[in-house]
Amino acid sequence: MAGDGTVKLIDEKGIRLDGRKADELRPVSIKIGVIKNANGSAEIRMGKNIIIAAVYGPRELHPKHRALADRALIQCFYRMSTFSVNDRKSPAPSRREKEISMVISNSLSSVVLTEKYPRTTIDVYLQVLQADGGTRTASLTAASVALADAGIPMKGLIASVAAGLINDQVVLDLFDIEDQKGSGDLPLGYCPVLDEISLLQLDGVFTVKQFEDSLNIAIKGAKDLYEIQRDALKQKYTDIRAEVEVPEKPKAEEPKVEPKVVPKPVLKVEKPKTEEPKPSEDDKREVE
Amino acid sequence: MAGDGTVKLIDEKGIRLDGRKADELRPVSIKIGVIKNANGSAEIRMGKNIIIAAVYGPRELHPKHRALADRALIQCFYRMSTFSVNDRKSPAPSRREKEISMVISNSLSSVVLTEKYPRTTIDVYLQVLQADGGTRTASLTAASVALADAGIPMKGLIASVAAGLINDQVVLDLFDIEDQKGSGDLPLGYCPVLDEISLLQLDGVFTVKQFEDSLNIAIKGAKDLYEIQRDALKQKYTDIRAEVEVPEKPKAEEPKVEPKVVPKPVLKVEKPKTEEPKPSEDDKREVE
Amino acid sequence: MAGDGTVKLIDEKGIRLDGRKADELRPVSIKIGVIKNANGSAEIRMGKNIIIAAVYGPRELHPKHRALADRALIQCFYRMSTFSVNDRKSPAPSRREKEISMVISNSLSSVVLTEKYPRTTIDVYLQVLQADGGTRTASLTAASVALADAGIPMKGLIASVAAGLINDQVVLDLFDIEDQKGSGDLPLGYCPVLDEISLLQLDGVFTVKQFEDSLNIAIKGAKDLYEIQRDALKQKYTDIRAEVEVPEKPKAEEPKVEPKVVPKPVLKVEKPKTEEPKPSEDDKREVE
Amino acid sequence: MGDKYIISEIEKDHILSLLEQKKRIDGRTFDGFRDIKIETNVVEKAEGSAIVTIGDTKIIVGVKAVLGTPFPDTPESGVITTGAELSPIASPYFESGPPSEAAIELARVTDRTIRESHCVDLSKLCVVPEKHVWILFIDFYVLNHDGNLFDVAALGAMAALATTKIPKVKVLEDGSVEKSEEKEQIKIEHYPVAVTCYKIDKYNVYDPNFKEDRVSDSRITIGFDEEDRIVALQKGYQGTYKPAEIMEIVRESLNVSKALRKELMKSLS
Amino acid sequence: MGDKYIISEIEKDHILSLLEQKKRIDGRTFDGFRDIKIETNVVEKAEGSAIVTIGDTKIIVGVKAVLGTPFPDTPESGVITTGAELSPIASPYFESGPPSEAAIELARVTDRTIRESHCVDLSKLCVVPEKHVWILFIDFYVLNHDGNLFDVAALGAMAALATTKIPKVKVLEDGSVEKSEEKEQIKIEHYPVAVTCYKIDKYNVYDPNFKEDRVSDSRITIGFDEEDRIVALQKGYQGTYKPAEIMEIVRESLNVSKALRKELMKSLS
Amino acid sequence: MGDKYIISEIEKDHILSLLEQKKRIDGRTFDGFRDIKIETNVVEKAEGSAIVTIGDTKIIVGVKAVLGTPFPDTPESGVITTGAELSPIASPYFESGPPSEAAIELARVTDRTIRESHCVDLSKLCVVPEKHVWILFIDFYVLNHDGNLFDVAALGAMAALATTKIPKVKVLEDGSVEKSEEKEQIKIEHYPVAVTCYKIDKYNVYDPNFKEDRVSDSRITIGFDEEDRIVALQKGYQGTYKPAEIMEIVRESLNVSKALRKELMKSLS
Repeated sequence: MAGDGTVKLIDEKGIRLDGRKADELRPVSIKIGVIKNANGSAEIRMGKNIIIAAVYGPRELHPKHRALADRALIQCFYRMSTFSVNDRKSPAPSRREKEISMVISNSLSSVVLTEKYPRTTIDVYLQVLQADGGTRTASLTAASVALADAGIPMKGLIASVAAGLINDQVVLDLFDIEDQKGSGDLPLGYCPVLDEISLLQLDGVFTVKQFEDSLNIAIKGAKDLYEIQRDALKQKYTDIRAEVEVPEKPKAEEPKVEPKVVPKPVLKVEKPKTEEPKPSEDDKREVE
Repeated sequence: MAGDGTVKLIDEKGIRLDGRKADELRPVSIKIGVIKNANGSAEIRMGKNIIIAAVYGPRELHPKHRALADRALIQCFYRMSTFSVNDRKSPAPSRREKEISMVISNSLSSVVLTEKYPRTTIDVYLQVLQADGGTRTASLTAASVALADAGIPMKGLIASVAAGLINDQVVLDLFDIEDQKGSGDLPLGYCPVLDEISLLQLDGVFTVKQFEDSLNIAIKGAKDLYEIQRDALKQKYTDIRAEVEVPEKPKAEEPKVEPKVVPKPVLKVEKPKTEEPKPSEDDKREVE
Repeated sequence: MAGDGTVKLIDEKGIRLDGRKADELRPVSIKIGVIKNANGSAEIRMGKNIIIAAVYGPRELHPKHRALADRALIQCFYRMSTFSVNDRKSPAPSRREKEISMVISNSLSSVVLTEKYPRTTIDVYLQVLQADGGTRTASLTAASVALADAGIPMKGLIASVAAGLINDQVVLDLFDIEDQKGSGDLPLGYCPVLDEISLLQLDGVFTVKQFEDSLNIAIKGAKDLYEIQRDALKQKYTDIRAEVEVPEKPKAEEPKVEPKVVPKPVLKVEKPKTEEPKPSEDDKREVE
Repeated sequence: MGDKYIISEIEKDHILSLLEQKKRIDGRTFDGFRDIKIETNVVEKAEGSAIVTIGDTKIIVGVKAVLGTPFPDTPESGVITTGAELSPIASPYFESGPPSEAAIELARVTDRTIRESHCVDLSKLCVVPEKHVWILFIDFYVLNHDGNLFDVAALGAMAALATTKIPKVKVLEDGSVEKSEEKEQIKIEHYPVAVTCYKIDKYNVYDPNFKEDRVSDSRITIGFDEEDRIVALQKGYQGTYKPAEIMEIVRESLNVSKALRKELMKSLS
Repeated sequence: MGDKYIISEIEKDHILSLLEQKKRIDGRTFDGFRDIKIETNVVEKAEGSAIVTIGDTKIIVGVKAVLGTPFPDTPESGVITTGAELSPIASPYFESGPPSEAAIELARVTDRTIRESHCVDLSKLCVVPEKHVWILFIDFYVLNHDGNLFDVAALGAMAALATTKIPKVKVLEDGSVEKSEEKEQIKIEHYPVAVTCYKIDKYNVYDPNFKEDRVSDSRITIGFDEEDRIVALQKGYQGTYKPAEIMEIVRESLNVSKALRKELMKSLS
Repeated sequence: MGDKYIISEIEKDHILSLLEQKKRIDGRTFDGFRDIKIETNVVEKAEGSAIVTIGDTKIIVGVKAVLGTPFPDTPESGVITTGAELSPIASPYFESGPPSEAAIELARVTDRTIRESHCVDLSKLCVVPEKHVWILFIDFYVLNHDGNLFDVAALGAMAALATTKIPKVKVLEDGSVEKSEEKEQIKIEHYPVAVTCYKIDKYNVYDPNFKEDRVSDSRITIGFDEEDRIVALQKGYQGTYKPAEIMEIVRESLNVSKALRKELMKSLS
């Protein structure tokens, strides 16, 4: 991140290269249920970012000795597709991908009621199809929605977005060029329901004042994003409602697509799809 | 595989660069019992190919969770020696080696009576000492003989050879240069006793007619090869006979070399050397 | 190792580039207890070599199937820091590091009373902070002291040093330049108490006579080194004595630093710190 | 798969008893395909890209074009290299880690269909012989696995390739090359598609869903070009075929290939 | 850590009940540090090196300077690359093998503190643009882990960097470069330090020992430069913070950073 | 091995009680070798190759010669690099996977015998200093393991090297090199062989079969050249030696080396 003054990233009127104001999010859309096999999934598009989140679990953990006696383990796997960036990314997982996987996993662990599923794992796969700055925050935002889609009980959704500095000015939600040419980046993961910060990183050079302003603008942005997350989950609820109006016997072979009634999108969905955290012998043999 | 017309791979009389006719196999020799420690083994020389096949098993599988409840797993490991080709091969296993290992394993699995040895593994190691085109088919041919040598009951031997196109003509058993300069390659694994095809791959460009002709010529070639396989196994039987004439108590310390009477080389050899598919505790400790 | 005659490694008076005589060790210092978390540890400085040895164990071995039914396994991990040599060393373990780990492990296994701790592992970590020729021997010397510091019962300490040839003359304890420019290197691991050789390697070109002389000078050097090892362990004993004079209740939270009374530095220390080779359930859960 | 997943005998019996009545579990004919959807140019940052869905199977393919040096023995040819990831995102049966045997087979069979069809003239990817050629990395990610991966992968690879645009290149005086902003569509010489026939007991079906795929005894994937030539073939799983069966499948699959190519061409027009 | 090691509830309760009484297990104040010792030039063969101990935590850092080619997109900049090893030498809880998640985080957070502070002007590491630049490999090895690795690692990295001497380089006529025997200290433009605040239940403490580290719910590491600017920040573990708490920690950590920098500068003078 | 394979006490006792009577399980004297067979030029596509069998132990060695760049610090020397694979083809006790400790030791000890004997003058492998040198890859594969791998490997390496023919090379005007069809035997300056003495309890035997190898307490491998000089030595396993024992073994092994070299030279004539 170089504070390269030669590029004018924001004009006198406070308008950025892509036409946004300083505290404006990029266009965001969130679609639920995009991966049929997963227990829950979401696709987020934010600027040119395209990211898929899929949740599998709670399910048995292999090798077993890694299981936690009193709660579920949340494992995240953030991966960039080779073609998601300008220069082809090597398919081998990078140290960056491992670090991001860890901070996302930590953040989600703070809101999931993991103690409900001792000795299991909840696996969250994040595949970046196109990267445009802020993939870690968009991934966390999508992951949180995918967990809700999977019916995993949570204390609240996490909305995640970065603030940053361009030409020494605090702005929300940096896109690719701003990320590269700007002088600071502050990714935030925030749970509006709880008013708690669960992901926070920074690189660049910030005065304490700039940091405080950035933090505030990021929190505001996260709150805006949260509304979009809720809408996505509500939309699904509406869709299911519409479907349920026409009564129809669920197909026996496809237990997965049986309508999941999500009365309120976020908090403590009563029963997750996988009711029995300890899979039966049959399941186990299938998984091997 | 490039259809390079500048090299004349076959002349007007239908004679190929190495003097063979279109439907002729390269000189083949198969020798049995070349790896003393193995339960069964064979060396095949076919043109300049030199390949060793060694069979270990049925034996306990590690890790155990990979074992199959109702039958033996057949694991093949096809590997090229670094010096087997003109340009030194890297010693790390390539994707090509992994794919070939898989298709050979699939082919052998179709004839071995795997259900006789539940929860065990039968390991087939294939080491290419020199490569001259058609190593996968020669490997499969040798593997099949090595399994018979190990006394593993099979529904029938698999004979394997490729057909291909050179200068748009269908020929049998391509050697190195034909493989590189020809315009198509169709490796076949075929069980003459059952009249069943268990390995089939193709690359190049074939009309449907050329494909059918190639398939037929390859089947005919496989039948010829099968006779050579039988002879190799018969020869061994004869050798053992000769040896058995002079009665001699088998050495107690060397249970492995006790004469294996193979009354008819192929079908359902009554008792494999390792009679007890579930190894005893002692065996297990030795293997660790 | 090239016998490069152009560099004068030793002068007419038998004085070497660093001022030593042929049969003289480099300045050596050994410090005990340098790694607080380890059960035993030592730092050796020998010439410009700086090496740390740390011992953990006897402790449970993972995966369990590698454990030995009748004795402890001794696992050594010799590693060079990336910055320990003139050209940066890659952080990935080299074949050389693996071989050295093995010969050190073999040597230590010959003196440790491994049968006292069946089914456990004693792990010896050797980190080369700076390399100056003879790191394997210095590592073994330090490892041996670290084992004594850990209270592991041994038949005797191993002292390890190399002899070698420079300008066709037999000398003791080659340093970096002598190692590179000399014409032979003979690393020795020797147990003075038992008069037994437990490590011996050689590269270079030696007549049988030169070999015998080198062996003898190395044994003599090892005996000198042994005195330094003993002094280091005695010093520790003295230090502890001094400390114990002022009686003081050991802190309950810090069982590790409870004074280890080492009455005679080497032979068969009665009780190792970790008295119970089979860790309790609690320990096990902590290790996971 | 066969080996890897144990399916209840009951389910297998159910599928088979339907097949005996000429029915499939979702009501299709034996050679009936599920809905096919091909979207191209889905990832701007890739030089070419496509998402193909057949039923609930979904694969994304991206093409990255990178300037590199040619292989010493083909100094005037560009390079195509194909990789597949069967990420656990796509199925509860996939595991994390380095490419599995199944992923390697999927990548290599698709690679052969592309390569052997000569759909891209590699000599046209050469910029400066021996020095600079285009390397096309075709990478695909299975996003949801509901059977029939080979056909979907090949459609995706062709759709991505056929929409690939690479920068024009200027060769400077000192022999180095400079990419321009302007991009140019690569020329496609042939339009191969792959068709896989799955054998369950003695029945041959096409485009299986995951359950049908899983109970299959064997499969044959055939790559056909638009001149009805066979450019690749792979028998998979452990089952076997009579020679006559093979020829029957070749002819049947050739018919299917025409329908698949129609979908491909529609998406490209 | 949180996850990885199970600590007896009794021990955690003990630590907490002391904290409620404003006490720590070893008697320090909440922001009190253990003894700090910084030794530099400990490894002659490294271009720069340091051993830093805080209490019983000990880390060695070495800098190797290697001539290499720059990244194509920054042809006039040298390169800094940071690696950490949490070798099992340092703790019974570390395992052998490739770098763990924890090692990667430690290396990357320290790397960001160094890099973002611009403490080394990368353009000064350029010898011949596009051809030859200095690559500084900063590698650290944790030798004994008794808590608070991030602060120790950053001190070590800065102490090693600030004492790094690299050979003078002559550019020959043919464009190749030749290292001279003479060495030159690299210039340090800024002196960042990292301060980590650990949260145990609702208490914030600094410089935890291993047990305190292990029972922490979360931590925040902040890199500050000598102009009191924030150059890096990392929240770790699974716990969370209220926005106001963050600001409080920033201000408190800023104070702590000044004390740490004093120790650093003392070691360099 | 010692560690890795548990042999029944009964078998060990049996071997030992025979040794006490000066007998071995297969009737040989303590320094008696099994039949030795050395075949060279077994793989045409290798520049050099050999299969060596001693009793039922069989190793194939191939030499590939590749043009490459020299190490920067030895710009006028070619390179020899040695690799060994203990593939599970050779023994039920070998496992698949990356080279084991045992394979690494076998390769490195054989490498030292070759390298330190200066049997190939590396300067003669230099084509253009700093630019082009021959790299000789000596790779060996154990095909059947019935004891005494080190002696067999060294014989194989020497037999393969001594029959290695590398292409003549023309240096073109632009400094690049061109291989000709014509090949030339490399010159061998010395003929080292390796002799391993195995100690079972207090008895020293040579050329053990697998069972004797497995019950050995220790072994010493010594490389001797034709001028009776020691060029490599490796003590293996966990057993120990008195200094006087070592010297006795050196002298005994030296005698054995002459017999082995006779076999080697016979195969090369």
